[in-house]
Amino acid sequence: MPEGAYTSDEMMTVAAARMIRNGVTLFVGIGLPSAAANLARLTHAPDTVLIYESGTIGAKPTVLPLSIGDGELSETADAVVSIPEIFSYWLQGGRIGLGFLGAAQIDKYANINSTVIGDYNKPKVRLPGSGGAQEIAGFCGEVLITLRQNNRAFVKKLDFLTSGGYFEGGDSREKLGLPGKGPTNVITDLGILTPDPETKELTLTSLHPGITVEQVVAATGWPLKVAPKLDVTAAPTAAELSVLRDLNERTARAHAGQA
Amino acid sequence: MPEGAYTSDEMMTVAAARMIRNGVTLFVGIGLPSAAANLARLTHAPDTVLIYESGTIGAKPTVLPLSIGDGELSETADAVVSIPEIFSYWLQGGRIGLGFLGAAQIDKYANINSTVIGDYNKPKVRLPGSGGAQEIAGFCGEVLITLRQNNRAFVKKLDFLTSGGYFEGGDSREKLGLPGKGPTNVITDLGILTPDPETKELTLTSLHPGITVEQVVAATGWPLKVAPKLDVTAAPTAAELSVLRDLNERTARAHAGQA
Amino acid sequence: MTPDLIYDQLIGAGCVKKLVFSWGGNPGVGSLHRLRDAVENGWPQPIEIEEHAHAGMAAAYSAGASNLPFGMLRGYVGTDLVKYNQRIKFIDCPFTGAKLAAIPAHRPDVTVVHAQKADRKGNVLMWGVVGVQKEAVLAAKRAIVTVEEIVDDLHSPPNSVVLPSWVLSAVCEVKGGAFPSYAQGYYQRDNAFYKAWDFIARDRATFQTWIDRHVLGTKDFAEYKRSLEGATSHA
Amino acid sequence: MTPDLIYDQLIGAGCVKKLVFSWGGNPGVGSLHRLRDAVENGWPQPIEIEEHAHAGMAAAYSAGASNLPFGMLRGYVGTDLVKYNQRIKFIDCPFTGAKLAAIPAHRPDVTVVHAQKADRKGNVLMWGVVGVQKEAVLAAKRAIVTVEEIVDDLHSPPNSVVLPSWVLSAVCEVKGGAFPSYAQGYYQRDNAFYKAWDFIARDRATFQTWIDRHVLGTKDFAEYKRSLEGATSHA
Repeated sequence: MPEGAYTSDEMMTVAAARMIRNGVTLFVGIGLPSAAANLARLTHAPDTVLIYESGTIGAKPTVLPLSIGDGELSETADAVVSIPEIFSYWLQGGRIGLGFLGAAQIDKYANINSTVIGDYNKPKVRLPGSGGAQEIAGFCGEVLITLRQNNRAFVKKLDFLTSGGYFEGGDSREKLGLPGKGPTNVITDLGILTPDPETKELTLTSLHPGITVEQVVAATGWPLKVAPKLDVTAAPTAAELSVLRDLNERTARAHAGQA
Repeated sequence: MPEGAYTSDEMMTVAAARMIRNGVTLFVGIGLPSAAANLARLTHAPDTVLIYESGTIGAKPTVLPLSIGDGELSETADAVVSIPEIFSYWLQGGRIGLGFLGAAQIDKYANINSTVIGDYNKPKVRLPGSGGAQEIAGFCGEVLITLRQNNRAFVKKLDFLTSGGYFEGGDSREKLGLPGKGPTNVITDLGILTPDPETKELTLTSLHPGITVEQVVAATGWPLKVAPKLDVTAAPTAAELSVLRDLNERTARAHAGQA
Repeated sequence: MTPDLIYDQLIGAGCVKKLVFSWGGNPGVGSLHRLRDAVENGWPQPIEIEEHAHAGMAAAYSAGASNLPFGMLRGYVGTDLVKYNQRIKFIDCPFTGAKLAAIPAHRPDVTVVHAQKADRKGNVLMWGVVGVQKEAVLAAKRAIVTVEEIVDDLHSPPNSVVLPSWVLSAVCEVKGGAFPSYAQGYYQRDNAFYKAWDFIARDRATFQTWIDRHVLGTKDFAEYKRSLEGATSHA
Repeated sequence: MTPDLIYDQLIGAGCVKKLVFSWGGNPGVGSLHRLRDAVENGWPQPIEIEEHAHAGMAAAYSAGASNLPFGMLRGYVGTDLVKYNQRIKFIDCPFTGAKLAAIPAHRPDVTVVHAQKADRKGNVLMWGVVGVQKEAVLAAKRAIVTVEEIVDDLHSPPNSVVLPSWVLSAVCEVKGGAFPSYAQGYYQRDNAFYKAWDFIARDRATFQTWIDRHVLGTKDFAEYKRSLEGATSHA
């Protein structure tokens, strides 16, 4: 790769990491959310409190965990509690500021599907399912969602609503009594979508460098709303890329030894 | 005291200790129950698992604890859990074989009062209250009750039903759905009372040495049923007395230093 | 759950309007006489009581920590507490029809607990009989923790009871702060004081003299402790 | 909660009639292909699934351990799981009217977990990510624990997770018994096997060859482990 070049996944990870305010308590899943969260912790947000659903509170991994059960998490955590406790006292208890989710499908109200493609009782693709996503979406103060943008993922109608964003839009989330305010940003490999303050419909508000509105619209399965004044996401800095690549290399080296 | 002599409290403690089968899991309160339980553990029932409501499981105190919070309990226990856990997973969970309670008042169906003497809203004497007694009475496999026998304690009608024994007698306990079988022995300073298999009314079945039926009847606030064939409780053996007195002396010595 | 001598002092000093509890005694000694005097005679002022059994209190604190509106348990059936405490209700299991007790969640305005150690960031480690302290902290709107010592590193064993600084409002080093009760690993309970309290609190005038001299007459915890050490048999 | 590779093996071998779960994947790698084949194509036999979210599973295990008929939580509102799982119902708080989800208690016939140590009496110590193992053990009619080693003294730190022998049906020393997963303090997860499994399980024939050779063709865990070590890239 030429100097200063970066992949679209790197752009997505860096853009997601920047959304993490220093000091926030962050409920995080394995994969891109975990990479972004740790990138944030290693750059502008050193006091971020990482919470994994296995019960590790304040984990400070030096390499990315292979799964939520990784010893790297429990050994570096401030506290390790049971699964019933992490979900009841901590997540449902309203103590987590930010949740960070991936998804297989998303709709225009930022509801997500991670359960099945096709009919639930006779699925075309059986996906892993909710895990903790449903409660993360419901109970964190706010939620970030990250996934690659294309027509199969950004759909008019979800095959299954696993975790609620804004449900039918407007005030339908509040009416259901969910305490968290819902997804505030959807970060993709093409840009950033944010909910309209009133209708809660996802609106393209930022384009990653080199991406066009047409590309994003074409990758979206509904007529995508576009903000009148579009931002351009700042490209990853050399420092961001260097920390992220170091983290990924360190991780690959550590895991290569585990055969 | 002449050799072989003993107090009525020692007789009561020894008689209660003998009821404890080796290996039983025993939920025990401070005071006479704790003394009897530890006497049993130091004599015929070394594998008794002592559980105090503060969350100490398998405590093996060398001196009697001053309260359920005593470090002697947590430092010698197999496990120390939280209060919510000891009541939910362990007691309500149905894992405790035997409970051991004291009381201020008891009625003929072995219901007990440890809440108030007089009217609840304007009590003559405000007692400490249930603590864990209510759930111990409800959920242990069976229950032992121990208290000194007299007219003020053995009453026709409780001022307050704190913890259920057999409620209205007969099958009224089962009808309420409580899983434990209820109090199987009431051990006093005068003798031992056991519930009638059908009516569940407490019946005098054993007299401590030197005590007469008339004494026990006179110390009971209702017309006491007496078994047609009365046992006489074996007097405390020299070994039992020696272990109990050692325990009490060791305890007094240890606590004298805590000023 | 179990108001101890400090509650008796607060009650006797007229600082308590309402007490929510499940066992109110002087553990291993006898009664809390100031509590009794308040309940039995309304002195120094009437006290409202909301009374539970331990399991109900524990369930209510857990519910509070969990942001549930009520705690659920088996129990209370057939007993008199349900006649006098309107906050004990019963619900039906939607699957089996079983009857279960329900208690509204405890959500204290402030919880104060004493633990062994904090680190310089304010993370707190406690061990031994931890009771319902974690739940009481997490259920509260604000939580204050006093600790025996502040250290560089907690060296927490795996799965120990740690309260992260960000769930606490304040952490204060108060050596001996559990007095007259235990702090495991630091000191035993001051049993002589528990016994002396039975005498001090039994009589209104003796109590008043004690609290005037040792509590109202001292300016902080250190002076209070010194004042007690200077007194003959704590009285 | 999270069926891992061993579940995939059981499902592919036709040993599973019903799966109760909240997340079914190969963690950090992708799908459980045998689970997918069973759900999507009914191979080797149709599988019944009862699906929850993690919090619901956790509440159901806690309820089982507590001898409560159901577990209660906020959540599930507005989502599609409630349309397909009849065992998720809603109740009303008797105090506030709030709507809460209710899940019947899990009461497994048998729970099997792997822990680090047992003493000679059969008391078990586990540490690290303990998950829902204590609840799963206490909720079960019978519980079997395999451990890395049996020792004279557990040297349990205060408040650590200890399962007393008298709540367990059997304790067995099985070194490496968490394979291919982690045993904290003993070994990391065998990540190469997790990746290899993606290849092995993707295809019915490859899977069948693997299970015939390594599982059905070996007589115990030690031989199974040796057989895997002898195979090139685990396949």
